[in-house]
Amino acid sequence: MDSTEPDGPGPEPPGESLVLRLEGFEGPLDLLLELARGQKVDLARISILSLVEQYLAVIEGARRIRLELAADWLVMAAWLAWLKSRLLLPDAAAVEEGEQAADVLAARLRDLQEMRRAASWLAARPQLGQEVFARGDPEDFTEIDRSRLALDVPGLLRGYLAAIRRAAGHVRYRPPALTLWTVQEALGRLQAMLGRLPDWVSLERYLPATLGSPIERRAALASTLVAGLELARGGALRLRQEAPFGPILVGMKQEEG
Amino acid sequence: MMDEYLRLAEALVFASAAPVGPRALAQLLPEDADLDSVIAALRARYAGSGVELVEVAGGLQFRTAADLAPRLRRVVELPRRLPRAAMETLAIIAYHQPVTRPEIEEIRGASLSQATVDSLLEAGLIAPKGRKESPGRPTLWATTPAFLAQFGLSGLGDLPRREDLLIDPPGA
Amino acid sequence: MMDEYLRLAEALVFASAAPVGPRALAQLLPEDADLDSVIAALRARYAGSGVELVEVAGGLQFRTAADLAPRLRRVVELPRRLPRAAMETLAIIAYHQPVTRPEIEEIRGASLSQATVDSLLEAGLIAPKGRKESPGRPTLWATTPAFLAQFGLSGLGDLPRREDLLIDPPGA
Repeated sequence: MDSTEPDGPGPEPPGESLVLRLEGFEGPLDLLLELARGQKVDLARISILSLVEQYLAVIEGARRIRLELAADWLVMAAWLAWLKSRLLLPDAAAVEEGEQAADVLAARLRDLQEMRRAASWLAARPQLGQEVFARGDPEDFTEIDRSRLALDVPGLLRGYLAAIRRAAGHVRYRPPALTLWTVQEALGRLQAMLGRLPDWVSLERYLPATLGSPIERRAALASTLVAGLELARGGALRLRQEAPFGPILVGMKQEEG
Repeated sequence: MMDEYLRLAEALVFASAAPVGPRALAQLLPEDADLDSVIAALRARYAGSGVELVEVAGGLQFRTAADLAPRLRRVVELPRRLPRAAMETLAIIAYHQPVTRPEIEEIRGASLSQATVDSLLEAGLIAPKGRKESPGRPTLWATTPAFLAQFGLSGLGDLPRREDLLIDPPGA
Repeated sequence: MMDEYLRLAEALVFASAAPVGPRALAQLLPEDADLDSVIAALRARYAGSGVELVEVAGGLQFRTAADLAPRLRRVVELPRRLPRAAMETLAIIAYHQPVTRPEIEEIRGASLSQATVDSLLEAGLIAPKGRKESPGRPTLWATTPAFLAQFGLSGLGDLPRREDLLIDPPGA
């Protein structure tokens, strides 16, 4: 085997050793080619019949030692057994059929052998990055000029629409603000109204009339009460409640004396 | 055939991805090789050619002769796109000019970064156009003639009307 | 000082890690330059040196001289060699392209493993080239320019003729 041949099983005489190394072959065709090479003749003149016998012997040997064989090995064995029977039959038509099949097999072996040689030829060439090396540190004189802007009106319009739509999408739901009557406002209103209403009227009379909802009225009542208590503390008015949960009444501050 | 050491040194410096230091060279050449004279011979071989042997940080390197660089240079134009935020801002200025920064932010529904304003200013697409007579007197922004030229517009009137663009105004 | 055209051609090819096509060279040199004689002069300048000018994949490339490989391999980091199955598959694709996977398997008499296809694809040596108009429309495979560059071929025509492969086994 020449040194440029791809690594593979060497051309050993077929026999037990070959049987044990079946796994080293890539398939039945690979083994057949190896056996043919063993004949040491031009592939065009190999004896197909002896090749068939050698293959069948190897398969038989493998079975004897109960080696698990993949289906394609057995399919090839069956086909070769058929081929052998054709070639040996005393029937001229059968022999012709067998010879045609043998030619096909020989051609396949030649094709494979050619491609093996082609692979060897390639492998023997100095390969870039293996035997020969290109410039390791290439220089690039290409200058990328990014100074220009790629602008077009459709892009501008897309941008405008995207901005407007997004802004619209960003408007969050805000519940309408409650107009709560603050203590400050209640204080101001109480002070302004003191003296304009008769003594001991209900605190509710001091609420602004504009308040609509019950919740606003209750909030206003609360702030007005706080404001009233504040004013009562300073003596500016008096508050009176005659029964629990009864109306709160507002009176003028007591006149001195 | 050139001197064997010279050939080896030449090949190594050529094939290396990084500058070749004296240690790598010494590793390659037999012990009896005189490194300095090999380097000197290599430099002489390339002197005046299109390629020069130069000494850079840490070792030797081939570089194309500096005087040839302008001839070898190939400029590839790769126009860049404006980032989305810049394009949107530009569009808003185009349609609402003159417009203040807070107004742009209000329309976009997002804050406007200084980098975006700067990029548009740098590209000459927008320019300040006076100040708004309102508290703080904010700058008013408008598009420039360069803006029209870049977009191939003869005037702002070439832009589609807002009504045609926003057939179904959002938020309405 | 060398001839100016020679220097320019040298610099251009030297600067590039990939083969430089004749068009790029013609673009660089003035119209009156005789490309062939410039290339011949450049080849002569590098003949016998550690770096050689070769014609691969339809272009010019500088490469280290093949005879220096054993010495260089010791100091340069190498990618893994392709295994036998991959080399055979590559040879079959090179000679039968465009070819389908079942056709490759038929010729090899063995199934094609995914690892083999992956290794060839990863090395950029093969590429899909359309689909065969037959049942199942299997992908057709072909070799790439990188295949030519890897094996130092200027074109597929540099491959030995099939007949010659059997008569004259290489290295025998």
